[in-house]
Amino acid sequence: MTIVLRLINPILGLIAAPLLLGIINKTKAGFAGRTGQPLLQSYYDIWKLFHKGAVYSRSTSWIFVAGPLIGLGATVAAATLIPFGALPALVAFNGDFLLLVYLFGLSRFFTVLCALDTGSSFEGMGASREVTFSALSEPALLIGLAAVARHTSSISLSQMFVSTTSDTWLEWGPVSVLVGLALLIVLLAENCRIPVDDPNTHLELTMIHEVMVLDHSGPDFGFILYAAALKMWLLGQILVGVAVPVHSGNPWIDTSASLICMGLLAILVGAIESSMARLKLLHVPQLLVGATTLSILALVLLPR
Amino acid sequence: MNNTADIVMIFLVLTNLILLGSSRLIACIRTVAVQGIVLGLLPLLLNGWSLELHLVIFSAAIITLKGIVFPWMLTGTLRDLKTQREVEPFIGYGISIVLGTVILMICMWLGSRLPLSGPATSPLIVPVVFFTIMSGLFLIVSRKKALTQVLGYLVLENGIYAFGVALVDQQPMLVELGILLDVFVAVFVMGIAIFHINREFDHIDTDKLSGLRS
Amino acid sequence: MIRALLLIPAVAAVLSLVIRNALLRRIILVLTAIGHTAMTIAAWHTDPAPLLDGWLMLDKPGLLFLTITSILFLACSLYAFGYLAGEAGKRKQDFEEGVLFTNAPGAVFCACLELFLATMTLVTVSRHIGLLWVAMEATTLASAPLIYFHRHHRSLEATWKYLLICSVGIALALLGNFFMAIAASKPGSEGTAIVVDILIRKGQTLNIPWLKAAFLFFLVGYGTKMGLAPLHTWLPDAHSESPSVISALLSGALLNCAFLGILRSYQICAAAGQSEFCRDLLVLFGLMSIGWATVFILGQTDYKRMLAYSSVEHVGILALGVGIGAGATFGAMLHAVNHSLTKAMLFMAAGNILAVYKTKTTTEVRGVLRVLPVTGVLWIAGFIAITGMPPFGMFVSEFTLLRAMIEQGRIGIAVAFLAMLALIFVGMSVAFLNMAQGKGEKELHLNGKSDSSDKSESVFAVFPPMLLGALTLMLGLYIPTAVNELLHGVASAIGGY
Amino acid sequence: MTLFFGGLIILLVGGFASLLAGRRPGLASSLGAASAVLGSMVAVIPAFRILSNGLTESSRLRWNLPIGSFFVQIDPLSAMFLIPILGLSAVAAIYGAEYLSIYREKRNLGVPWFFYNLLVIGMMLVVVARNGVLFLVAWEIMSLASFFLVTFEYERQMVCRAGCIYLIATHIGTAFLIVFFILLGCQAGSLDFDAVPPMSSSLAGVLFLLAVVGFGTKAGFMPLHVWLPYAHPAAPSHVSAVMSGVMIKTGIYGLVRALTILGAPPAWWCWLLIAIGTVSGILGVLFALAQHDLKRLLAYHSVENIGIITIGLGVGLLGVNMNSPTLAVLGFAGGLLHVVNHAVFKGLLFLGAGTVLRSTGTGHIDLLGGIIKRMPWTGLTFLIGSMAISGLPPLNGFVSEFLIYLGAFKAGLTGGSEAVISALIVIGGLALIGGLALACFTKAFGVVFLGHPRSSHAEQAQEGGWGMKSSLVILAALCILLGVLSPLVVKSAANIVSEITSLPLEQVRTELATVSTVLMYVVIASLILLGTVVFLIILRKRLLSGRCVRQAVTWDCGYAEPSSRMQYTATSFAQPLTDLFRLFLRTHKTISPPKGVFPGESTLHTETEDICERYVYQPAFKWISSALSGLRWLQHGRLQVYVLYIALTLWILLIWKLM
Repeated sequence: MTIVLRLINPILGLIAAPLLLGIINKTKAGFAGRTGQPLLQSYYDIWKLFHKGAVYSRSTSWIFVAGPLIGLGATVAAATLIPFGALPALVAFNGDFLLLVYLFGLSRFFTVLCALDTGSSFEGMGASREVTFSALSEPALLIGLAAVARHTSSISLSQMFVSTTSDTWLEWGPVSVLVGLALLIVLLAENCRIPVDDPNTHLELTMIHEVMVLDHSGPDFGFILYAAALKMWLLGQILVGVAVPVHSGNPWIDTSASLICMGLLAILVGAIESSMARLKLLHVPQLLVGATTLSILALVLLPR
Repeated sequence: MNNTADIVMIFLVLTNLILLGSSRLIACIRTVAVQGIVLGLLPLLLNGWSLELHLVIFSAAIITLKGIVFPWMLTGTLRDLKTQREVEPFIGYGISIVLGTVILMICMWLGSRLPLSGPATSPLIVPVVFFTIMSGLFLIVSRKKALTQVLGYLVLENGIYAFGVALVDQQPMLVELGILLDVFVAVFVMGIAIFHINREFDHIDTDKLSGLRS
Repeated sequence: MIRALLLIPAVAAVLSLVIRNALLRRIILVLTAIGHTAMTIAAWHTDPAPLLDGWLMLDKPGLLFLTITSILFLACSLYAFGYLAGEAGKRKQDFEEGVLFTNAPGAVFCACLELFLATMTLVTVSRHIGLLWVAMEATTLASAPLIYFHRHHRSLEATWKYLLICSVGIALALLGNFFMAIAASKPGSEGTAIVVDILIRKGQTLNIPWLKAAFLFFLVGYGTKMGLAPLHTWLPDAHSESPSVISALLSGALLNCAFLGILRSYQICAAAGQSEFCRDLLVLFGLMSIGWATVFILGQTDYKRMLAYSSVEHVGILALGVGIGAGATFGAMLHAVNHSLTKAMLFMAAGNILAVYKTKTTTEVRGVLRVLPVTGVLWIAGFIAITGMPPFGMFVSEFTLLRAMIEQGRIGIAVAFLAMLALIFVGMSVAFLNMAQGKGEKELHLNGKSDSSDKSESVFAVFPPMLLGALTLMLGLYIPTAVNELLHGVASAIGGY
Repeated sequence: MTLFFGGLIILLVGGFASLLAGRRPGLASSLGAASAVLGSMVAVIPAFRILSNGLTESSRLRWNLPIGSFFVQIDPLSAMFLIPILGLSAVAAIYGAEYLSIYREKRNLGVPWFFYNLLVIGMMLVVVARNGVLFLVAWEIMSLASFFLVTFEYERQMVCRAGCIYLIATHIGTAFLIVFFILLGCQAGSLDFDAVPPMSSSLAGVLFLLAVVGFGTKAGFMPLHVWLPYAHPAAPSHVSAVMSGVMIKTGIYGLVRALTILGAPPAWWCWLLIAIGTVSGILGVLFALAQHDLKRLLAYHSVENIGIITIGLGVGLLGVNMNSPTLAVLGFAGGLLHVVNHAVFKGLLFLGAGTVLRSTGTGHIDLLGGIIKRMPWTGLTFLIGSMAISGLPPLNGFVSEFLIYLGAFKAGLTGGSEAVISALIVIGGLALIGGLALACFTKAFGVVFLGHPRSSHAEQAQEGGWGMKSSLVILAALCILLGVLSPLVVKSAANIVSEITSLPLEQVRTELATVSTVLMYVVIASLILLGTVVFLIILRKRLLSGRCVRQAVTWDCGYAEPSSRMQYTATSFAQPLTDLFRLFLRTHKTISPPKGVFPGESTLHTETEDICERYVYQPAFKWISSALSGLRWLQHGRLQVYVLYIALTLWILLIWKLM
């Protein structure tokens, strides 16, 4: 029974992940005064890609094929580590978020390798940016989580979320704000949203994530899109879990509240995207270092 | 007999000062020779002309060696080398003498630091011996010619010798003669060396002998 | 037996002066060495009877240094056997300035070599310090012609400096003898023969100021000969200009003999309760020597001079060890053995290199390992040994020294010692490794040596250094019990353990 | 113990045999390799036994050296180091037998094999020696043997330089160790480790510093690491694998052994270790990122990993100091586990790099590319190695870093403010290191193995023979196994950790049990990952079945035929990060940019010197040598002056002493 219960959460994630992109796009359209693409557009895209053939560059090797699979696999595995609202994580243990971070690392590793495998200079460029920014965002994420861990005195995501209650806000409000901000920046950076990257630019020179997957096509590309959406969902879960502690005791309320918060988060991202422009690439590191300092502050400011 | 010893000592001091001051090599050689002869007589003097056999042999050996053989050898070399007969000092004669007197003072002080136990034959001995040694070294250091350095070595030797003869009770014959032999061979080899130096460098100025450095 | 030890080389010397046949002379030379070594080994088993009512006697320190001398001489004679065959009396081109020069006649060389051995033996066996002095001066005179074997002006200059500086020094040591006699003489009483044992027995009754003065004169006198800075000045010149085999003997055997002279006087002072006085001086001179060597080894461009300065360093270490006293004394004695073996080995290897590359400039020698495989290996091994790395003996001795220093809480000295050793290591490693490694063809051509004729390494050129290297390697891994006992005996004889 | 000595003797005999057989390369090579493998296999048996049953075996023989005694002892700690040493040596020997065969004509192959076996013997003795003199002798034998292996190709100027730097560095390090051991033995009178009495805290502090410097030079702590990036590229690849994989670990071993001897640690030791570890880790990976030579890059990664290990030790020490067993166990277990893991994957990577080097003839990353198609085995194994060293799950590299992370988080949870600070440093440091390592190895693997060949070197690449392939495969398999079986592996650390931390064994066992359950979950997650991937593979096959799958040129925004020159180079790949950290890297760029309407030849060349060498050591040595050469006038050849020296010395002494 418990296993089934525990399975709900990842499955929910797997199903609902692409929806976030839809919400974001809708929001942006709203800001732009367009009707915009339908909410479920990402589902359609993925479905379409799954039913296409594939074109491979001659310079690629088996790495290029393996990349998307492992990338998605890692993300799915990561999905089993995060609780959501009242839904427990499939596996919860001390330091599970470390595994989470490094699973993301695994998928990034292969995405980058695929990019380099094509031998295209643009994809190499994107890869180089990707590794640079992720190397900087990793400390921010981990230290931020350390702060959370310290003020919930637990080093397992499930524990953390359970023990972040509404009164943590009352007590450590500023700290939570700092952590929340840091996590938000990390979320934006990791998912290549504005202000770090512009997902729907059309100039390869300025892309980061998109340019890395230029040569993927068909199901592989579908996997990639899906993995991206899922990653967004997961980081969102963490942010929500830390920032919006709803523990009414009633599982339905909690879960639905969390779902709503995810929606709000998506809208927030959309708002950010349509309200501000993309940073110069040279300024992105400063943003990320800023995030790191935020989380360091959070960790240090915590009263002993 | 104290005074005899004193006389000898004073004589030594004078000869040293002469050496420091004299400019002609041949003169230096002769002075050293005289010094040697006096030293040879010293054992007999100290023992009040008691002609014991080994003493006689001994002083005879010294006199022949220091008074005759060495000067003869050195003059011989000097004759062979067709170089000018000046000493060629780094430090002028006048200053040399002044320095010599200064050194003499230091030596007096040193002598006072080393009190002789028992019936001191002469209070002058220790300082004078130090002075002789020092002036020998001074000759080596302050003169250019290899020959002068041999002379300096001889003076050094004389000083040490004077000390041995004057103060130390009889050393066994073997050692004495061994020492003499060594000195002899030393001077002999040095003579040869000087000969070669002259052949190689066409002079015996040792300031040219500084090719090997650091 | 002592008589035999003294007579064998002396007679041989006379023989080789009269014999005309060069080969026969060389054979005699080797035979002398073998006989001498045999007698020495015999002396290990039954300690020989004293001669001349105890003036000539072989005590433990004497035996130690006699053994070193004898072994070295054996190796050197073998080396010289091959060397002289190559250095026949033809006029040769001097490779530094291109002037022509001849060698000293082989007869003189052999005779002086054997005389040198005789005199050094006399140094080790004589207990009468006057006799010791005579022998010491004799070693100078016997070795001077050896240094002037290659008759060109640089070697002449070296010889002249050696002669004069050492003679002056030794003369001072003679004064030391007399002072010692004064110190020993009782007011009124008849004078005593200055034999070490008697003086030690008289111990407390000696006249302290004179004794101190005597030790100072001994230190300066024999220190000149031993090569303690700043009295060592003759040493680099003589070592670099003399034939390598002679350099090996000078630095392996002669320096030790001079050291023996200092040790004797130290024994007497210690008996008179003045050991502190002497040991401070020894420490001072030891450190000065090591420092001086450091200065001149770093960036030294002439590898034979570098070896010479390393000798200065190591006699400094000997003095330091005896000065530290206690456990360090043992270390110092062991170090004396190791240094002699290693340094002789290195000088022989240097001789082989010199013979092929025709230059003493470090930077002009490359690729010894390829051109002269065996010599190259010996060169590297010698480098490892001389810098006190395991598994060679010098590591053990230096380790013992350091241990004694630190146990006595003389941290400052220990640190300075280590620092200087490290600097010396840097200097030497750069020079040695660059010489051994690399291609080497270019350098050979550059020095006008492309013919492979004298690239072949003869047995006589490589076997003796191999032997010495093997010995010091053994001392690094396992010290035979007999040697260990002897070393401890010596150490206790000069007030350590 | 008998088996251990048996292995030792096999190695020794084999070494000498191959030295004697040097004239016949084939025979020498096979003799050396066979004896190395056999000896290691024999000697590793007792190590495993002792690690499992936790009993200590020792034997003490008389040794005719002053204060030396042949006192050897295998306790769990020694065993734990013996296993990687012997294992990697055996594998590398298999590899080397083939690797060296190209020198057949030029070289006497007996020599390298002799020194190889000597190196193994040295390392074995170092970890089992329990007497100062024995330890130092073994230590120097190890160093010298490795020196001779580094200078195997001694004709090349660069190799000579590397050897010289290595020798000087290791010698100076040893000087500190000599002082360390003497001081240690001072009270005891004997230099046996078990004879050391409890000492005052100040003395312990001095000893600790000496140990850090002395052992750190060998291990490659950051300011002392200068020799590493020279020695590893210079050595033959199987030797660099052994040196980087296990030899530098003897430094870590020495440090840990010193910690067991020195008694209770004060807090500053932990902070020092953590600081050193973090600095070494971050700077190491940064410099690795900036390198162009594959083996030099790997060498700098050794510095990084040594840093991680040191962080682990620091965390463990912190636990001992705060007497929080969990922390101690996590730290030490993580650090020591990383020792083993690093031995495996760094060995793998160096061997892979060796294969590349041997078949393409260059180690310059920007000249390679696309060789995974020509050497699939090497490619796959190198990929696994890269993933492991970047600490990606489910491979072994992740496990050890994971444990250290956990320790840091625990410290952050429980401890006071200074614990939080150190936790902060550790977490941030490890995170940064992880990210940068990922960047560095995507660069290394991606540019070397993927894309188009960038030069004729890369085009002529072909796969190594069976010897080389098999050793690569063995190590790669170990990377996976150590990762997947980590729950069992960590359990075996109980004896060691309790020996180091002197915690009761039972407590350590329970702590480790919890750790291993955590790791169990990690493995479960990894299995989920695996299952998903398998599912996706099937899915993809189903989806693509019956659809058209075409080959085409890479999409390059409309260029006609992309040439291999148009690929992104390693330099440009790393450029954003190197620019970001230019404060430390001080990369020199020499650019001739394209000019004019029809730009001609234009080049960019970057070079990154080591800051420590550039700004610390070189100036220091320059200064010393100039200062000393200022004294050379003292001996300028004038006889008179020399005699004056004598006279002055005499008179000064007389006046001074007779005052």
